[in-house]
Amino acid sequence: MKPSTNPFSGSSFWSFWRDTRFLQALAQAIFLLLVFIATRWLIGNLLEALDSRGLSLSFAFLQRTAGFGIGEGLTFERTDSFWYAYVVGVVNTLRVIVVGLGLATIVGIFAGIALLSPNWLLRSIVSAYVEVMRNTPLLVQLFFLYFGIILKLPSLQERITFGSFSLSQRGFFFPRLEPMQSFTLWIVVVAASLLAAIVIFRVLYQRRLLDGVETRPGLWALLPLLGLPALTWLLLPEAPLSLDRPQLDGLRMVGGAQLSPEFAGILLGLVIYTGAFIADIVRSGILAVPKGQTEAATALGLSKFEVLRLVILPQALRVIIPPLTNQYLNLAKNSSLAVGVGYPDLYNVSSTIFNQSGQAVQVITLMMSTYLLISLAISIVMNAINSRLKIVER
Amino acid sequence: MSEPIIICRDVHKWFGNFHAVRGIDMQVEKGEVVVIFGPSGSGKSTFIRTINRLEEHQRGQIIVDGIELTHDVRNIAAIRSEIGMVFQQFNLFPHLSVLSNVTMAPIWVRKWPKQKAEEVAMEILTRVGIPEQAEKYPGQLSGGQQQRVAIARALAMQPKIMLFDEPTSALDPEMIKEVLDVMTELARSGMTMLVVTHEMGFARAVANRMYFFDEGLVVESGTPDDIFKNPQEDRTKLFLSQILSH
Amino acid sequence: MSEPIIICRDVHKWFGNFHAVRGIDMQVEKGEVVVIFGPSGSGKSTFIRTINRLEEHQRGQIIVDGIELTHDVRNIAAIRSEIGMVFQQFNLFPHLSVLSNVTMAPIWVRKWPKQKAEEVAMEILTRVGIPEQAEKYPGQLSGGQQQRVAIARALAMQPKIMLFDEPTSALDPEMIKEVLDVMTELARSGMTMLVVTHEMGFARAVANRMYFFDEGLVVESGTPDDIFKNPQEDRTKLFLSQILSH
Amino acid sequence: MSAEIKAHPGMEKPPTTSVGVLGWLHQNLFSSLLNSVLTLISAGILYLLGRGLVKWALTEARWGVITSNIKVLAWGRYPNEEAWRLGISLLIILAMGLLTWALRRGSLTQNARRALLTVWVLSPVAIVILIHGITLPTIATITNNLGYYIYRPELMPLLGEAWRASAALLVLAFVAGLTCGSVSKRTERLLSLAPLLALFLFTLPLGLLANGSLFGFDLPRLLPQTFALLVGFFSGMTVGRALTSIAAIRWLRIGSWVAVLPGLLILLTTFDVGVESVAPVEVLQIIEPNIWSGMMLTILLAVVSIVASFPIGVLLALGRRSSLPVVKGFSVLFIEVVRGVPLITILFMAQVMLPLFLPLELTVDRVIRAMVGMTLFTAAYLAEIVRGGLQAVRNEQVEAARALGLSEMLVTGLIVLPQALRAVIPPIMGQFVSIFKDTTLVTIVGLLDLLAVGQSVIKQREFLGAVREVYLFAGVFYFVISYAMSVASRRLERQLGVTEES
Amino acid sequence: QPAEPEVREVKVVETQEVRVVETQEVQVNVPVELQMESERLAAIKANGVLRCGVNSGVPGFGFLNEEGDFVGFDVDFCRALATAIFNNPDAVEFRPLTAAERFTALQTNEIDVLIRNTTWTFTRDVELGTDFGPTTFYDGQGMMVRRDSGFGSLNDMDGATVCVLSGTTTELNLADAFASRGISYTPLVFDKSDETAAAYDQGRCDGLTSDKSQLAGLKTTLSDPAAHLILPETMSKEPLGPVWAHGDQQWGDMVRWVVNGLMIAEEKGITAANVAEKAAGAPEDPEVARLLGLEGEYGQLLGLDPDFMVNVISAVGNYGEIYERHLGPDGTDIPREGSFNALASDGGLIYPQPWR
Ligand SMILES: Nc1ncnc2c1ncn2[C@@H]1O[C@H](COP(=O)(O)OP(=O)(O)OP(=O)(O)O)[C@@H](O)[C@H]1O
Ligand SMILES: Nc1ncnc2c1ncn2[C@@H]1O[C@H](COP(=O)(O)OP(=O)(O)OP(=O)(O)O)[C@@H](O)[C@H]1O
Ligand SMILES: [Mg+2]
Ligand SMILES: [Mg+2]
Repeated sequence: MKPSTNPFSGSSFWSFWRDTRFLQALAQAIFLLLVFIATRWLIGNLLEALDSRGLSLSFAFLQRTAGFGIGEGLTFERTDSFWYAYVVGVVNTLRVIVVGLGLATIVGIFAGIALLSPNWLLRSIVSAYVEVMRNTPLLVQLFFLYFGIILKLPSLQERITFGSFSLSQRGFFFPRLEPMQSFTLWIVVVAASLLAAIVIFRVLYQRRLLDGVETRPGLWALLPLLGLPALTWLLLPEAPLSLDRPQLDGLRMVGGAQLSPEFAGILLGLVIYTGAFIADIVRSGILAVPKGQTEAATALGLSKFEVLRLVILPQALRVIIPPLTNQYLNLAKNSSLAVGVGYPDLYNVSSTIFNQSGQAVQVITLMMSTYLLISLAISIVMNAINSRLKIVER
Repeated sequence: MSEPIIICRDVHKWFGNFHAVRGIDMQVEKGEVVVIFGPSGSGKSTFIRTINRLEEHQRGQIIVDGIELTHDVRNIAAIRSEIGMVFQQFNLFPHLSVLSNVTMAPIWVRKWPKQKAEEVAMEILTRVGIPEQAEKYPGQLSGGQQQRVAIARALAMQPKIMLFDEPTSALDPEMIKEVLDVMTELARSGMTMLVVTHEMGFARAVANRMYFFDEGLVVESGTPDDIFKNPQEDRTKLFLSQILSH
Repeated sequence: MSEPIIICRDVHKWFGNFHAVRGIDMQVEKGEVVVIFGPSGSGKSTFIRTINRLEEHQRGQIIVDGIELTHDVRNIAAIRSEIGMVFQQFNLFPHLSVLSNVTMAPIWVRKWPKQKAEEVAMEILTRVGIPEQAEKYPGQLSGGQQQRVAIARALAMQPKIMLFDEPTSALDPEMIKEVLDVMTELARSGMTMLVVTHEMGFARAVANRMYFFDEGLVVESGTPDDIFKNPQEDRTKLFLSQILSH
Repeated sequence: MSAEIKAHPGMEKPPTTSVGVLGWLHQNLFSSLLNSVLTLISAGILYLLGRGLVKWALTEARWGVITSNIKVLAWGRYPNEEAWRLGISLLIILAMGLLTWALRRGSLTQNARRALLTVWVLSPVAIVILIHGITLPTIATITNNLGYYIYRPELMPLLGEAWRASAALLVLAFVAGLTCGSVSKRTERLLSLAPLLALFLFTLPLGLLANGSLFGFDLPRLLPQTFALLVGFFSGMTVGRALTSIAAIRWLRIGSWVAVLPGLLILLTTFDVGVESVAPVEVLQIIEPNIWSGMMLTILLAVVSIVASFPIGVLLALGRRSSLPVVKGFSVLFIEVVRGVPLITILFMAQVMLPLFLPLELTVDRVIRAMVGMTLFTAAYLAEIVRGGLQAVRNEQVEAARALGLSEMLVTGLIVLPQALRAVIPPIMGQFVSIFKDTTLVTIVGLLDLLAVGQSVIKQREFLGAVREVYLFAGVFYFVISYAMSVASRRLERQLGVTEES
Repeated sequence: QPAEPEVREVKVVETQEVRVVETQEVQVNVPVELQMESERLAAIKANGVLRCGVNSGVPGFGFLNEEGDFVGFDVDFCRALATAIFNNPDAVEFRPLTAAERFTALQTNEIDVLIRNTTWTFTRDVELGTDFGPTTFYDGQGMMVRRDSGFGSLNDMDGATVCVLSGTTTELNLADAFASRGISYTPLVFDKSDETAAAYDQGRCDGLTSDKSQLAGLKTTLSDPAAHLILPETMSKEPLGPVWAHGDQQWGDMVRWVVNGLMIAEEKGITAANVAEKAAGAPEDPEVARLLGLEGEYGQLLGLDPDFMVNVISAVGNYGEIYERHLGPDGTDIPREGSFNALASDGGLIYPQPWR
């Protein structure tokens, strides 16, 4: 028996252009070529453009004197370099991101739980909050918050005060604890009493376990923990900590600590906005926990709060983390809107540096890489948490 | 006759306008095993869940171990910690190991030190036949093993009463037996038990009394002998013939 | 003996380091029905899938209707449009109606005008017994109906060869027959068929030859009579006794 | 639950505490002590906030800033007398939405589907033309320009434009050759030469005029054009002959004419030679993108980036799953980088860095640049969403399609994509909502969207400092549209959930 | 003063003439100047509009009025250029630009000329690839404060918060000014002047710094203009004028001479009202005759109509009229008398190069 056509015809090397492997390689080669041509064209244009106005691609300009001032963050002089200005911007951005992540999470968890509350009124108010925040642009919210609310607060002279706390359109001022000379001694005493308290607690606790008598370990441990530091405080000639109260000095408040309107604006804006998204995530995370879990836990006699803490939240967390990671990334990226309210963050400072130096390519590259790094860091941390929390399956 | 440990008088429950439990009277003595059965939707689960207030009854009275179930949170808490409950779907906590599942309630509700709770837990796990699974997670166990962990979890609170809501109906046939064995052993040891089940072999063997529910009412009740050999009501006969024909 | 329409010579296939198909020789004549059977994991599916290059064979030669399967795209396309395939899991396109499922390939591959394709499709749907389901979606059909649509979909391309990979093993018993009937009718009409199946009744009735696979090799082959009445190899005997005992 | 079905005789009415107003109050507001406290606190907050807001809105707020500037807010610097064009565009968008919505419900016939698709493809073009305006070359412009291009390229206003003539001739001749080579009938062959012929008939007089006399042609000058003509025609003919057997040749022919003609027009007529009388006719007054502002810009930015990002996103998603490592690597890099940086940095880059990467003589309008930035940004996010959908399509579907003989392209287009996209409609809608909100960021890079216009109307004497009014108004605008989109998406999701499985 | 080297003009004249001769040979309806003039001018003519980068937020200089039209001192120079080219003051496409964008816009060809309060500085001229035209307004950076703050001079402002626009020379001068006085301040930086002014108006800052001319304009947009004052100190020199991209000398020449022409017109008393009349007659002053295209081929040399200055002046008026219209008492009210912006003959710095 012989096949009617030679089975080898059509398969020999000369029809290589119909060979799947060749076609794949060809497609890639063409793609690479196109990318290469496009890149070359773009780079060529860039070089020409830079050349025509005498710019270079070097990052050396970062060493030059900045010449401008930065209102907030690390101390910055006009004689410092562009590079240091950039660092100040990065630190300011990180400040917003870190504090914002924490607060947004807290707001989100509470609001998320409230969304599931049996209380109709609370639920409605919170869901209105969530819907409004989710469906209006962050920038509009920021402008409203900053120009419409914060800047409409009374002026510094007419600030609202509660004791040493005060609130005005120049910011929120509050006292700060200032360590004095005797602070070192006192802190040693505190550490020692903490140690003592731990030892007492463990000893008494063991006794309770072994002998079955109620020894009240907590109570006995509290005594040295609070008593010793208090005693030394009183005995020391000078209080180890003094309260540094903010005071009006001419145009500004000196002493104490303060929250600038810009920082407060971007922070609050991000927290309220991201909090709404997190609330929704928390809500669906909790809903994803089967009802039987609550019932089983309730039937065991756990209180509502314990059910939530021991059974619902740990399980909901596993559902929540991936979308939460996204929201964290969004918050980090949205922190760049700080420029809208004049907070000198990474984007704001970069934009100034660009304007003063004219070095568009370098500044943008630097800025984008920094944001990429921040995003990457958040992803890595969250992925690590996520893989540690995986539920063990069969 | 000793003191009844559960007293239900004219218990009613509505879901919206739907009248799911329509006036149940029941008294359970200490050490008694009561089996409840009846067609789907007849209010068995709803009734048994009112006893530890997973559902709130809206009329009538429920008194458990001398404490009446009212809106008083303290009473509710007290009653719940006296009653263990086992569900059809096991409802183990998937994020906790078997041991933690069992020790959770003693530690948080009874405030036992962890060590004691674990010792007791291991004892109970041995009793239900799975001490070697203590460190595993629920997801790694078979259905029968999971239900036994669920029983152990309820027992760890040293309850006076155990409620079972169709504990075997989500299980494959081979596993049903291992769970029923544990329950039989428990009944023999003198535990007061309220069991919703259609395992008539189990009912015949250990039940003191049986209640047949339909449309939220007790249609008929009596000893297993009465019920199996001499049912009074047509509905009972029909239902029994259906489930025994399998 | 007529011209072989499928020639396989020493076909090998590895998955990574695992040698799944270990040298199969097979020739199928036009109009023949070949049944392949064997234990799970013996490489039946893998082998049959190499024939229309859903898997790429790594050694040996496969020649279908005079065209050798190589990396040449034109050959692959040509061969695929000559071969229809039916899968265990039906694999209908859930987003398309039954009719569109059937007409898709004729329209896009054969470039038939839509009208012609639909006429042919309706004919074939009538042939497999479900013309009235044409406008429904696969999700609305029973398993047996779905599998018949899958057969119709393959037939619509008017293939010279049909491959079946356990077409009935995902079906409930009452549906198996309706699919086997369609297949039997197809075999009778002279279609060349390669069928992986454990339906020995079907094999006995329509197969011209049977191949017993184990561990990637053909252990034994012959007419159904040879295989059923007089198997040579112990493994064949053992396997047949197992599946026939059901 | 179906209480009616299950209701049995002798059922009693529930106690009043569980139904009716009282029951509702009890269950929803005062079911426990904690709940009652929460209710009171919420009510208190609501009262304080609500009272403040209502009082402010009714007595203090100067809503005049909105009412008297409503046109400015709506279309900003777009000429008032041309605003009707925006109205019509809006109507087109609405009609399109309604049409789609209405047709979605019934199962579509093939024709309806095709009509819908056509509408979807054509309407953006129509809208762009409507809003941007259009000039059309008249016969006079064409002949005038072609004449100069062909016969006196050195007269072109910008040096270096002369190649246009040769390039245009080459392409035109190629297509004509292709047609000529691949049709069988003699008349058709002749017909395919008509465009070339027409070109000469139209331009010859001008060529003569330009060169003074009939015989005054400067041959060396014409050489490149002649060369282009011959090379184009004969290579086209060869290719056409070779492809005659291919089934798709008819479409190839039609397609190439359709593709080439407008291209040639652009190539040859964008620069007029400065003679008034033959300048292109402005059919609809051209309104440059940098004039586009207000709500109109907001909506345009959103619509353009949504429409344009979709195909790019799908391609990127396919690229990311491609078996070709180069394509895959490129897609992954693009997607991850874009998703890792804030939109504002991308817009910033589009505004200040992109121009550096383009040739000096090519300037792209700021608004267009912002659109490009937003499109690329959205595309990366869409790509990830679509990838999720692609993963949800089981591999068996692909195998079944391959076994039918469908080519890889058809497998993707007919089987994989439809299933994948259907699965991800809800997240895609979510992305659209978020891109709509994100259009506000163009304010920061200096474009005049609704928010920016809002900021500038606060500078008017009589409305100085009416900050809250303007931002509230903007907020309500964004909210209404976003919320409508979310509601629509939720409904769509439910509908799909119902129809998909059975 | 940047005087133009004579030599270059001569050279230009020569080449232009040669080309003119050649074009006349060609008997087609291509305008004569087409081949001779600057590439940019040709492109502008082809486009039919002049693309002019302006400010959209500084009253008096560049501002969007209620009708959505651009008005202001800078804007009128754009119109003047458009009139010179097209004899149509409306043939301008205004591109409102932020401070950050303006040089990029110029460098990337997005605009033909930038007339937007741009200070002529060394780096901008030398490093950014831009060229500066004659100064149209001599400005200096100032500081606006609230009257009730009691500040009489910069020296009182230790510890103040100052609102400033991002990426401007202003931002740098501010730092210099406070540093040189040895006092501290906190900058609050915004990207857009709208936001900067809004923040100051709402009291977020003690001072708002910008060029004094802008401050005068911004002051009128504050809620209570009378409650603010501009401190006497000038922190910097800010010569403002048109800017164009480096590389097209002819185009630069055109811009420069249109501006100069407007100044000369003021010197010579030619106004929008009387220009037509003067052009019709035979002015005694030869410079006026040259300016109005009655003598010489000045327009053609620039690639423009011979009487282009007549069109320009009748459309926008002379330098003084433009100033009066936008910055005079009816406008933002920046006194001209005694300032640098007076004509040289009045003791100011407006001193146009001769038209010959
Ligand atoms: N949460 C609820 N809301 C509304 N109706 C409910 C609810 N729970 C139960 N029902 C209804 O009450 C009736 C009794 O339900 P129940 O679960 O007690 O029946 P059952 O006898 O346990 O049935 P099964 O054997 O199916 O478990 C049913 O009709 C059920 O639909
Ligand atoms: N894609 C794959 N990657 C790796 N191994 C595979 C793959 N497909 C199949 N195999 C392995 O190859 C062997 C043969 O598989 P095949 O599916 O051909 O068996 P079969 O005879 O069809 O079995 P069954 O009756 O279960 O369908 C099996 O061991 C299987 O695990
Ligand atoms: Mg039940
Ligand atoms: Mg198989």
